[in-house]
Amino acid sequence: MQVKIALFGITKEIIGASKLNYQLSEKADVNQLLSSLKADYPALQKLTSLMIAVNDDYATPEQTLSAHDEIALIPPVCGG
Amino acid sequence: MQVKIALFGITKEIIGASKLNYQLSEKADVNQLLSSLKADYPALQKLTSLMIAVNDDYATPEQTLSAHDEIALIPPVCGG
Amino acid sequence: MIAITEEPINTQAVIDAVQADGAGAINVFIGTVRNQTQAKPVIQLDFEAYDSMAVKKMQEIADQATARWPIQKVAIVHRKGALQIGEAAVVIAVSTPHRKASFEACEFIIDTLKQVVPIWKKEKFEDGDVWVAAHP
Amino acid sequence: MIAITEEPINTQAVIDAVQADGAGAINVFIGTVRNQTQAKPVIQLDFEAYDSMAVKKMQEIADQATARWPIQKVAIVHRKGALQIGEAAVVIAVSTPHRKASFEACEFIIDTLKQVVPIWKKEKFEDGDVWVAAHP
Repeated sequence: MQVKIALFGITKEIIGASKLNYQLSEKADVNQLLSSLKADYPALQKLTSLMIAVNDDYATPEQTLSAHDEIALIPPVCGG
Repeated sequence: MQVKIALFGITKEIIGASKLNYQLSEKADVNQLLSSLKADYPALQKLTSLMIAVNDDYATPEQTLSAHDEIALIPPVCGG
Repeated sequence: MIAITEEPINTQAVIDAVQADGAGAINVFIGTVRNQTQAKPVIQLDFEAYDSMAVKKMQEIADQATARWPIQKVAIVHRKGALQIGEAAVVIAVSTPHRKASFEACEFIIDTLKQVVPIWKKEKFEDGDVWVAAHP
Repeated sequence: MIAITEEPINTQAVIDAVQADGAGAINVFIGTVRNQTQAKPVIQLDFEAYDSMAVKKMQEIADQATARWPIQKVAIVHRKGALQIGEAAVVIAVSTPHRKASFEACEFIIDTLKQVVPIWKKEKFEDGDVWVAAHP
């Protein structure tokens, strides 16, 4: 399946876009997505942390993804 | 000696004035002033606390008073 | 800015007074007039101050806080006179490089102010007036 | 009032949003842009936000605080875009019946906001840019 991933902050610079169309096996989970992205974009491995948000919530590593999900890559946050 | 005492809050109501001219023995201290006032105005005895300020500072009980001091009676404060 | 005023307090002006380029945090405390005390409706509050001593004590508290925390600037303005429900009786603003100190210093200032600054509060109820904290 | 905005934050409007007749205390936290980070001069800060999720998380934090303290009203406004030294990045206001809860709740909100709300900060120095906290 193909998912759309929103990119912010340093991940936008690492990947070079604010939206990424990304190919994943059917029923891939969050862990698989992170591993795959870190393999494709090794600079992601150097970040202090890297989370996945699904539909405006932090996702658990085992959470299964679907093509309709609103997925975002969340590098270390730093508001305030 | 005669001292002038500024009155605030409930002490102003108890004594019925905002300034009191009060007769004290020479070199009377803060303790003597308080005892004397509490004898003359028994309602002062019922307050949670009663302090004397001399020249814009809280005075110690043993502090000696003079006729030139700016003296104030300080009932329980409650700002903020 | 350390002051006693009879006018409504301009909160923004108090905050502006602590602006500093080295500040990353500003904490502001506003003490407002509540509509009740122990479930009894309050109509109005009257604040009375011993102005000269109150300003001196507020300055001392500001100095104590500045000695204890890395404060950039501090402002304390207390109102006196008749206040309606919702109006600000006191506004305190503290700027510091980092946030934790701003909270600690601001709380220290209001806690100490309530203990030592010669200001008195009379609550007006429908059935009479009470000088707050005067009696045990 | 829970919002992400690109305009300068109107602090007074945020404070007004938490006015409540039952409130005796309002605590306000303002996070401002400092002129330095670890003694290195900062020229400008850029804030980026994942708006929809940021607003959702800020609302959750407000709800958590309201469950834990007797909050009358709470407001959180975070700015995004380019900010100059001294400008406010975030303004949080909390009103409570008594003061202690206002300090505790406001500090909880800013501490939690910094941990979970998807907002990113890029510091611009004379010799380049750094995404804050991105790298160990």
